[in-house]
Amino acid sequence: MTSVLRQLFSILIFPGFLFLVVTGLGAEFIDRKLYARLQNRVGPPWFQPLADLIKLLGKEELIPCEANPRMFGIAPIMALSAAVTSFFYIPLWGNSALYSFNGDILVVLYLLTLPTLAFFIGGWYSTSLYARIGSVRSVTQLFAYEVPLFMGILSSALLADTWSLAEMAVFYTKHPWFWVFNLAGFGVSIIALLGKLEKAPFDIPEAETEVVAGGFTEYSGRLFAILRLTIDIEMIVGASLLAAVFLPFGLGLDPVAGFGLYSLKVLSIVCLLALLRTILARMRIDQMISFCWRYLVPIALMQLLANLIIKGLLMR
Amino acid sequence: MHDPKNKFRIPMGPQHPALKEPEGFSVALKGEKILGVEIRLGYNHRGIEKACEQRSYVQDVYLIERICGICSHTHSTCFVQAVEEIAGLIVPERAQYIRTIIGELERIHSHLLWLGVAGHEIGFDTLLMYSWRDREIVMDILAQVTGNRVNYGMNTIGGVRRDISKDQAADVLKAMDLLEERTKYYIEIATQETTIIKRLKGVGVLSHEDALRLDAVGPTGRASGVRRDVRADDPYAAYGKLNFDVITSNHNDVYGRTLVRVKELMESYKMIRQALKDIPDGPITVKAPRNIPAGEALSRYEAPRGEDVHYVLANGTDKPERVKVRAPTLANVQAVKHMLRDRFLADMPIVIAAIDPCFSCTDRMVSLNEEDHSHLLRWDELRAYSIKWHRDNMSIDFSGLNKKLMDRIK
Amino acid sequence: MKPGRMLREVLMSLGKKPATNLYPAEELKMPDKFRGKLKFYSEKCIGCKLCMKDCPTNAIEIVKVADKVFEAHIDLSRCIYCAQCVDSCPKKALEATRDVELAQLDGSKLKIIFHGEPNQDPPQSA
Amino acid sequence: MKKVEALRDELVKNFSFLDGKIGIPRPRRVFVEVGQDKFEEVFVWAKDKQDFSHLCTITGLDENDRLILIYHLAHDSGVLLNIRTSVPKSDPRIKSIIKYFPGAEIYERELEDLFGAKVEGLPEGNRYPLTDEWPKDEHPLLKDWKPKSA
Repeated sequence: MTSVLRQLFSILIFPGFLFLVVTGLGAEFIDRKLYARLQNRVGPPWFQPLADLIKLLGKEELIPCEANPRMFGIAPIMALSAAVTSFFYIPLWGNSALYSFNGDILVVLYLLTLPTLAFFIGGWYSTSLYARIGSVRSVTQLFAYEVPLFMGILSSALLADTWSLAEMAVFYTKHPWFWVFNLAGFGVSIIALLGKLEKAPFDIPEAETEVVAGGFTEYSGRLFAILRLTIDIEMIVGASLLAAVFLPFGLGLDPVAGFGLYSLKVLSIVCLLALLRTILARMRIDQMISFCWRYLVPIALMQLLANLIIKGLLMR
Repeated sequence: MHDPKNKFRIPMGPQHPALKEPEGFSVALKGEKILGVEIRLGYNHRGIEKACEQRSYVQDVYLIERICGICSHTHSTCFVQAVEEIAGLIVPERAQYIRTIIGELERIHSHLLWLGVAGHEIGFDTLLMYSWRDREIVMDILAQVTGNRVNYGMNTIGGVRRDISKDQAADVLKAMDLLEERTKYYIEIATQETTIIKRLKGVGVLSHEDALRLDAVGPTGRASGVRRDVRADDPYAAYGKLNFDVITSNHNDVYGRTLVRVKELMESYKMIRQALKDIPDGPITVKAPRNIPAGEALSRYEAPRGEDVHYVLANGTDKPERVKVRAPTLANVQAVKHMLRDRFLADMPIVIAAIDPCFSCTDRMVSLNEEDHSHLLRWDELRAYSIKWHRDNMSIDFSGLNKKLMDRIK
Repeated sequence: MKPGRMLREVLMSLGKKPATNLYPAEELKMPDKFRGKLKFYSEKCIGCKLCMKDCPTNAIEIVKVADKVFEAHIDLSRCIYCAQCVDSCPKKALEATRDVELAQLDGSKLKIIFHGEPNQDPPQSA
Repeated sequence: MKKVEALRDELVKNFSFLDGKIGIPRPRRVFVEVGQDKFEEVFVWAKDKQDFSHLCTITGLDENDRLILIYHLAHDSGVLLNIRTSVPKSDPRIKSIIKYFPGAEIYERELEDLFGAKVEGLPEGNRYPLTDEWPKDEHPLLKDWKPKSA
């Protein structure tokens, strides 16, 4: 009985859903505040993301009469639950995740793809023209960034010779400096993560000057609040994943210091994302795709190759 | 909405985030490719030309000034020049110089504004924030010299209404140094930042021949190698006495238009410095008669967006018989259709923005539905309605919060 | 050509004070020549009504209340703050102040009347 | 720099009927009055032979029972040739000039909406600048048109 309660606590409160909501809103705040300060503006106060969320939750929900109400309503919830679920398999501080099995790395990656597909479904079934163009764009973009992201993350797993994130953590604790070999993969994955989070320069699906808000155009009220929360949570999950895969050092520390180090890692990734979106202009969809295939994929392939060779040399 | 051949027709406007003013673009799309564009103008038609006929010349100066907020000095100068020509008034030299200085300051603020808008259209908000921050320098200078940030109210028939004092001239010069440094930085950014160049080069191409054929004016034409600048060809105010280059570019695309505009900024700083050095002392206005003798005049002015044309016909009374305004955007809007053919949807905002459209100028109406005031809610009424809605439907009561806020406002 | 050309500039602005003006917490200073709310000196007015004639929006009305005493009715919601009336007035009975905070929920408060008081103190500046 | 006097002489030489109908109110401005029948001839001559390559705009005027049209042509040297022609208001048919200046389309639509001119040869398209609901027979810039509320 207590173990069930403890599991429920882990899933719903800490380090589960509530923790994700709080950190997600915090990440949104840091992202917005840093973006503003980098642009020489004041930026929002710390409670702004929360206030936005509460305001949206309290607002009237409008569903376009031509939209398919079931699909329209289910898409945000699908996106949110996929993003939250994937978090449970990522080791945060320490060597173990909440749940883990051999192969969970693939599950996490696929679960992280689901929100994008959910945005597509929501956008498509809202039948607005802007939403349709936006959702088609987000799927087009998905095929471009997903490949380098997968290759980057899997190359790190290849070095550790496991398909489980928790076991990867164990491996990298045993070989403390091996993460240095994966830096190129880290770079590729950060850029691919920008695409996944639909942030500039890859905010093409929701480019407001072209397609208003892309797939989110028709969303309002609670459903829109869920969508925004999903993106915030995705940011934390993505940053945690990159931190676990590419920055796996200091995992043996005591929980408090470990938590501090983990927060630091996630924070620096969030700041890096904000910095990147400050200094780059939005790309066009064709440029984005050719950039991903022409630069990111070869670099990720090289990383894979390099890791194979390193493994052959060092693991004999 | 769906054509059989996978053709989308999407409306861009009259309300759309890419457009800062209401105009309708109906875009036929195949995937991301634009097949054709249909333009519907007129949402901002305010009947100013008709209204001018019913007001006196003095009143018209202020009405004309409000054709456009960004190029208000453009329109009022263009109008008073025409009226002065009909009345045979010799405007004092000092007034001519002051008009020139304000005109160039206006060009600076307009071009910096454009740079920011261009940044926003290509999803580069950082450029928007920085260039608009720096634009505040020139806005402050304009407020200091003329008394207002926009709609300066500087012109009157027969001269200008305010003088530029020694202190103000020194402030203007100081601001010019600051802005010149910043503009050099923006030229550097525009010519070196990869993502900007990628989004601007080869986009919205308007060949030299097409620019001539479609009568493109201002920076839009000059970026296609059309060497037309009213300031140089048909000098007005004090432009005949100033040395400056007409900036042209052969890029023919949005990138060229950006270069022309930022380089024109550098010319403007040069011109303002020279004008402030050469400005003669003397009166700033001559007395104008209330009744303007019969006659007609055509006045041209190089607005930041291109050639602005005003035609005034006087009939000997204190009211004009006819005022015709042709704003630069109207001449350029034809070219937009041409530039967008076979481009991507993503290029549309920046191509439209690249002519620096000013649809208020172009359309000159308000179609406020006078009979239907019943649905107009005042701000506090709207608040009350929203509080009631939340209390009834969501069981959340905001009235306490509202009271606090209202108290603070009072 | 290189990406991220603005990196140095954006990082430097982290150390700078934000350019945002925190209005209304911070006060805004209007320039000297600013044309704000009008002020009317009834003792100077001779009732020529040139201001009424030149006003582009008919926002001002001069009303005779007694012999040689005039009052001005100004509709601030119509006024476009061009201050042409100030220029037109031959006796400098009108003045543009730097008062700019005129926003109002109650439209009727925007119609202001400067009552004619013949023995008011003469103004310091005009 | 193009000399306006030379332009006047050229005009008179080529079109004798223009003698005495050319006004030069100030440097770089030439006003010419041409009948509707000879208008196109003079207009094309100015464009092709004299390099007036830029059409500033077309102004419409309501003068008693005639609709006056002024075509403002600009030369790169800054000289403006204003060709004035007129049609009776009862039969306001004019020929479109978009085959010479494609950019003139919007100016001609403006003449149709605001003055009720009938431009022949103008392709189908959106009207400008009035709304689609605006009555087809009301043309606000005609002198006898009064706004309803006034």
